[in-house]
Formats: sequence, structure tokens, C-alpha cells
Amino acid sequence: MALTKEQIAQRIALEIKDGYYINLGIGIPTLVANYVPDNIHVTLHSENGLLGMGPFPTAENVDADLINAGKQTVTILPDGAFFDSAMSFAMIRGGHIDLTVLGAFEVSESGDIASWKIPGKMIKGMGGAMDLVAAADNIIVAMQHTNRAGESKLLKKCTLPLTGANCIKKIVTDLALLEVGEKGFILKERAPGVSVEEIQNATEGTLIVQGEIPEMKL
Amino acid sequence: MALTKEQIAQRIALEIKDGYYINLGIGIPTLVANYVPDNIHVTLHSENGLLGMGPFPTAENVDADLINAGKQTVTILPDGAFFDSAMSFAMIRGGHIDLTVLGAFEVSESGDIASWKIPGKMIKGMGGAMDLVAAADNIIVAMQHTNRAGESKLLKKCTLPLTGANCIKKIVTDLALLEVGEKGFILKERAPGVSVEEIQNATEGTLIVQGEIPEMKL
Amino acid sequence: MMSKQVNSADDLIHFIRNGMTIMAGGFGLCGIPENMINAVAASNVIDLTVISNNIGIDNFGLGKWLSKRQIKKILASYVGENKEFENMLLKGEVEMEFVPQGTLAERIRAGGAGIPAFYVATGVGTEVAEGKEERVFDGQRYILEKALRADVALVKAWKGDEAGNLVFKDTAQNFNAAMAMAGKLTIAEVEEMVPIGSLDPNHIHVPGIFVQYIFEGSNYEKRIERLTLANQV
Amino acid sequence: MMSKQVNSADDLIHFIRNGMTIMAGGFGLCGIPENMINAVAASNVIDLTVISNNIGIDNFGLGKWLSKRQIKKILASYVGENKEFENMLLKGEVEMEFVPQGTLAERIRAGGAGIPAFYVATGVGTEVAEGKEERVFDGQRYILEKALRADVALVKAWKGDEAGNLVFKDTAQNFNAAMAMAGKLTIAEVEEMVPIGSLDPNHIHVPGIFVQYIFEGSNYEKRIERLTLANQV
Repeated sequence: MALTKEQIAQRIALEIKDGYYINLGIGIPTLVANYVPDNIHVTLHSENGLLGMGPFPTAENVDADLINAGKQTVTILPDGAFFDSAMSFAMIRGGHIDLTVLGAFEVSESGDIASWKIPGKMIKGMGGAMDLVAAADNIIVAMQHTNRAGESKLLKKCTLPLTGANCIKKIVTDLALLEVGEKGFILKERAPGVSVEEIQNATEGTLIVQGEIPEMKL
Repeated sequence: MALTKEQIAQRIALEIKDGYYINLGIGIPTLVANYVPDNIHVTLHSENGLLGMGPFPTAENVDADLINAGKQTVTILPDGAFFDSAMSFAMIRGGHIDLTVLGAFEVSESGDIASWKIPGKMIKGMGGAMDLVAAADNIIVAMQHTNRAGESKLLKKCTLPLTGANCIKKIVTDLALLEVGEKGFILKERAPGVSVEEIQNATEGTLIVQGEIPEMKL
Repeated sequence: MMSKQVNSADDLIHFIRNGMTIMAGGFGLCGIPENMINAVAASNVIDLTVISNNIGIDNFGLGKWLSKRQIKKILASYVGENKEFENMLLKGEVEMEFVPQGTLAERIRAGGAGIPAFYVATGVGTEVAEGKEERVFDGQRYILEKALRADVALVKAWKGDEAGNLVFKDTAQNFNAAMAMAGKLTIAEVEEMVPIGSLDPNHIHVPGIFVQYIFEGSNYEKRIERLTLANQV
Repeated sequence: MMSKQVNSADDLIHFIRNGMTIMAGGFGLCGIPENMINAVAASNVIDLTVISNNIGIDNFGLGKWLSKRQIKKILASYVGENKEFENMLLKGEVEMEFVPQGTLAERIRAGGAGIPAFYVATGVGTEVAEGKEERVFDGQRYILEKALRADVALVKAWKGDEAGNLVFKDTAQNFNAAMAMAGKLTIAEVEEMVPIGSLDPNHIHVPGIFVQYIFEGSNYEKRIERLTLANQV
């Protein structure tokens, strides 16, 4: 069975270590925060100038001056801090964020990512995504394995304009957990009940299958 | 009569306009603050991270955490602010300081300044002097016209290692106020009772004397 | 002392002239200089180059300048909330330069800090790198990015004093701090003017040296783009 | 939450090893990390490369490391208050790179901010420019300066919490803020540890993300280099 969005988030949450500073993109990545175990303390970074992002506010606590990078109203935890945009991206570019999780339209077998622009269709801009993918050593892409038309999003080469080149090292989809190696996507884990063949069929880029591929433990 | 150090400072103070942000170097430049007219408000910048530097403290108000760039204990005025060194030099390099006054060993007729190093003798370092001279549009050098050996400090070419090249535009010495023009030092004002000839004799670099040279009004 | 305070945006609107490059602080609609934005929208100024992380929403914030066709060119990182803009861009009615958000913030800070250019890894291998020098330091690829300055920077703070010292609240700081540094002329509007000496000098976000004029704004709407509550999720 | 707090410098001294590059905050003797400086001076660590605006005075502050011959190389802007250093330099017992103060601060910030190199006008036409690329932007000459990082950055703040958030007092901030960003490992010592939540999140100078360990220092001497009083002048 392919993973739900929540399960993708749940699997990614297992990659988190105690004390991590994490930047979570919009969509599935945001859900990851819900699956961090209680005994693990993470600090969420929001690139508009916030460390220690807390839960969404109650109606009484809403403040227009306190939003996240997705422009949602949020709160700050007692150990948090506010700062300006230049400082916020100093944290990102300087490699101070331990883990970045973001979505993508496409990922290539050489670690390129396309996530910001569909020529002729979507011209919203890259926001902070290019900064995030260029800077982090530890990036996980969270996405569906195929698009709505059933086409693979794990490609030999991205067809859309890139957000970053040679930067993605790990991908969690509804079908699998994969790492980007020298020669292609290395299949590390299968979604429960999903066969290697199914994953192979849904992967346009080179898929490297070495030995037995275990099922994910969620 | 050659100017005293206090009179050099007094003459420089006449160049100050209301609202100026000013950085004053160690020595004669520091004295300039004493001659700012009451109806003119200036804000003193100290490059170790202070705007709105106030007078020296009383014994009861001394605080080891509050010093100026000369490492003297100081105070802060009610409209002042503290900030870090990177921000402090952003102010300097970014051209936000309206006037910089500093001393020099030598100034050349092309506006070079040597003020930080005497090879084999003095190796203390340039501190913030190179940043200040490279950044400011409005720099006044305050110094004696000749050194202790009676040699001119206004030269065709500096003999000592430079602090900055082609950056000095105005000089006030004990003998004269001069500007640095395309072809040399332009004599603008004489110290009271000092003749053009005396100034000429004390100036090794090209001295340009156009028309009557007025005496300074202090 | 010399006060930088004026009464309202009306006293300053004459500084904004046709063809100028204007920076406007804010992230989305958070921390935008509403009073100056409205004053410009009410003026006949045109051909502006606007540097801002976003471009407002349809008919609010900088979206008003778009509706009135006051903007010639935009430098921003994300314009997703503005449909009018997308139409104008497709019709060629406005020029657009997308700048990665961190590069935008850093180019602005550099402009204020006297750094003409710097290298970043952001955008290497993407269309952002096109036409830019690429260079390797310690085995990693970087591109050269140039500083940005503005003829006028419009920023919004929470509190300010007559000396131009500014304090921000929460995430409303965002681009306002760096833009204050990068304006050849910087105009700050604040929710509350406070007496000199009431701001802690250790906690001033923007020292007054960067601010030429300041006023207490009025009628802040502070619209929320995505109201999200705990019990909804 | 995970606490970054330890008891004292003794718990951290093992991070400082022979041959490392160490940044130490402070301007003159103002805001220097006295506890960690003393701990290193009491250790047998040698061959350090030290990045600091100044190098202490004879036998106080970083001057202690000099006396014990623990320093191989220094990057600083001004060492005027240290006679022992001048002698060592003349004898070739220590290497020295003088860096203009603003360039030093910016190179450190760049190191922390993921900027490998940037251009500045400071030092153009002087010996500081020797061996560096020179380049013209908009008709003005600039030189290329490279980022600095440290294996360990030692910083001193006024207050801090277990999350590593730091607040400075007055001009004791100086180089400490940028150095906190540039340490691969950053150790902060503070005069007072305060409970989580007692620092205003709008007024934290160094967010905890930059700090790996923190402790409350003891026996701060806070020596004054040039006591200058109003009635003396």
C-alpha cells in the first residue's frame, strides 16, 4: 500500500535527532512536525525570521505580526527568537540548519531538484527554496512518486527549471525511501506492501536495487 | 602663530553641520567634540559598536562594558544605540557616517594617507582606520604640518605604508587648511599670523596657492 | 536635538518620484509600510522599480501599485498571492526579476553595508545563475551576486523615536531591517512614536543613523493572509 | 528540552586541541570570554591560530596565551597594547596577519552566513590588498576578501539560557555576535544564566542555533584598560 501523506511525514520524522534545528517546507513537510517523538526536542526554523515556531494560535492569541513562511498565523515557543531576513538566511546558507524537508515537482538521479516554476503555467517565484537546497547538507524531499498523470517524478534529468543542482541526497515518496548515489537512485526502503517492481515501474531515472530491500517501519 | 591642538580641533568643528553622524579618531580628532556649537546636534559613532557616545563617566557611573574605540570608559546619550562590530562597520563602509576625522603620519598630494605602521618601529595594526578612510566621502585629517624632526608631513608621495589611497580631500594642520586637488594640496586658509611662505616651506608636496589666502576664523 | 519626525506620509510623498527604485519592507502582508504604500498608491507616481520580497495581494499592499500600473519592474522572491500580477507579467506589462529570498535579503544588506558584491551557492546550476560569474571556493561552486540599493526605502517598525531608532515586533521585522540600511533615503513608519530615551539602547534593531524621516502611521489594517487556528488543524 | 548548559569551562576545555583555529570575542578587554581564555591558558594546548580583534595585554586576556607560547598565528586588527607580542613578532616567534577591523568583522560574519567571499574598498592600494584580486564595480576599486571560520569560537555574553540564546550588554557585544555565527563549535560563557522564557524573543542578539555549549562564568575581572573619568578631562 502506498503511504499516505501523513505516513510520508511519519517516516521522515524518524530521521530526526534530538536537538535538531529544522526547516519544514509547505505541504507534506509541514506534517512532519506532528510525528516528532515526545522524547526528542527539535527547534523549527521559519525563514521569515523565527526560530522555535510553536503551534497555531487560538483565536484569542492570533497576531498579524507573527506568521510563518507559509504566511499562516503561528506562535513562538519560550526558547524561540525573532530576527531579520538577512540573519535568517545566514542561518540557512551558513549550514546551521540540521535538516531541511521540502516538496518537489521532480528530482533527478544526479540530485537536481525542480520545485518552483512550470513555464507558461506557474510563475510564483522560488521564495526561499533555492537558498534552502543550496545550503543544507541534510535535505529530504517529500513528494509523491508520480504526478497526477501517473508520470514518474524521479527522473534521469529534470524537465522543469531547477531549484538546485546536485543537492538532494534523500527522498521519501509514497512508495519508497531512496538515496541519491553516484549512479542513480538507491532504493533503501519500500512502503509496506509495495514491491520493488512497482517502485521500478514508477521510477524513470536509474534505480539501483542492492540486495533485499526492507519494508519501512513506521 | 601656529594653531594649538585645541585650535585645530576648533577649526574642524566649523565643518560640522546639524544632524551629522561623526567618527572621531584618537588624539586631536577626539578634541573636536568639545567645539561643536550648542545649536548643532551631532551623533558620535564609535566603531566598537556605539552611536550617541556621551561624555566620560563619573566615578560612580564607570562600566567596564561601556568603552569607546580608544578603549576609554564612556557613556551613552539617551538617543544612542549599541550594536555589533559587523553592523558598526556596515555603517562606515556603507557611507552612513557624514564625517570622519582622523590623524596621520603623512598625507600625499594625491590624497594617500599613511597612519598605521612604521616598519621596524611600530607594528600595532590598523584597527578601523583603513575601513574609515576607504569608506567616507567626507574625511578630514587633523595633524601637525611637520613631524618632530621638522620634516613635512604633506608629501609628494607617502614614504610609510598606506592606510588608504586617493581618499583624503581635506587636511587641517597647525599651519593651514588645505584641500587635495587634482594637482596637489590647495591652500585654502592660513593659521592666524602664519604666512604663505611659511606654509610653503613646511610642505614638501606640491602646494597650490590661488589668489589671496584668507586667515582662518576661529 | 534634530528631530526626524514628520506628521504623516503626506509630508514625505514628494520624495517618491517617477522612475525611482523603491524598497518596501514586509513578508507577505506582515510588516508592510501601509501608510506609505497607500500614499504612493494615491499619487500619480509611475515607472517605479520595486524591490520587495512579495508584491502584496490583489488590491492590498503593493498590489495597489500594480492595479494602478505604477510599477515598471519588480525584484521579488515570491509573488504567488497576486493574480493580477501574473496576468500583467504574461501580457508583458511589467518586468520581473525573481531573486531567491536569502539572496535578496543579503543583496539588500550588502547595499547598506558598502559591499558591492559577494558570492553565494544559492542558484548555482539554475536560471538564477545565468549571466552571472561562477567561481569555485574550496571545491564548491558559487555565483557572484551584486548589492542592491534604493533611492527610497519604505520600512515599517513597531516603535520608533525622533532620532530614527527602530524596534520591530515578532516576524514583522523581516526585510525591514536590511532595507532601512540600503535606502539612500529611508522613511520609517511606526505604530507608536516613543520619547527619546525610552528605547533600550541594547535592543534597538535599526539605529537611527539609517533613518532620515519617521512618522507615526495611522489606521493600520494589518491584514492576515492565512488565518490558521489551533482548533482548525 | 535538550539543554546546552554545562557547569564550567573545565567541561569544555577538551574541545580545544593543538593546531586549531580559535576565535575569541571582545574589543580590547571589553567582552572577552575570560573563563575560557583562562582555561586554555591553564591547558597545554599549543599551535593555535587565533582570530580576535586584539590580543589582550601583557599577561591578561589572550596575552596569557602569548606568554605561554600557545599561539602560532594571529589574525587581528590591532595589537598595540601588548608589548610581549611586539617582541615575539620581531623575533619571528609568532605569525601575524593584520586585518582591517571592519573587514575582520565582515569576514567572520560571512563565515557564519555561508558567504565564501565578498568585495570591499577597505585596503585598496595598501599592503592589505597584496595578493588579493582587485576589481572595479561602478567605477570604484574593491578587493576580494574571504570568509573566516573557526574550529571553536569562544564568546562572552551578559545573559543566556539553556537553548543558547544570548543577550549582550553595551559595547561588550562587539565581535562576539559575529563569532558566535562563525564557529564550527561555539562555546558561550555568560555572566548570568536565566531560565528559558525570560529573554524577550524580540531582543535576543544571538539565537541559540549558533551556540553548542553555554555556561555561567565565574570570577569575572572585567579589567578596564583606560579608565577615563569626567572630572579628569
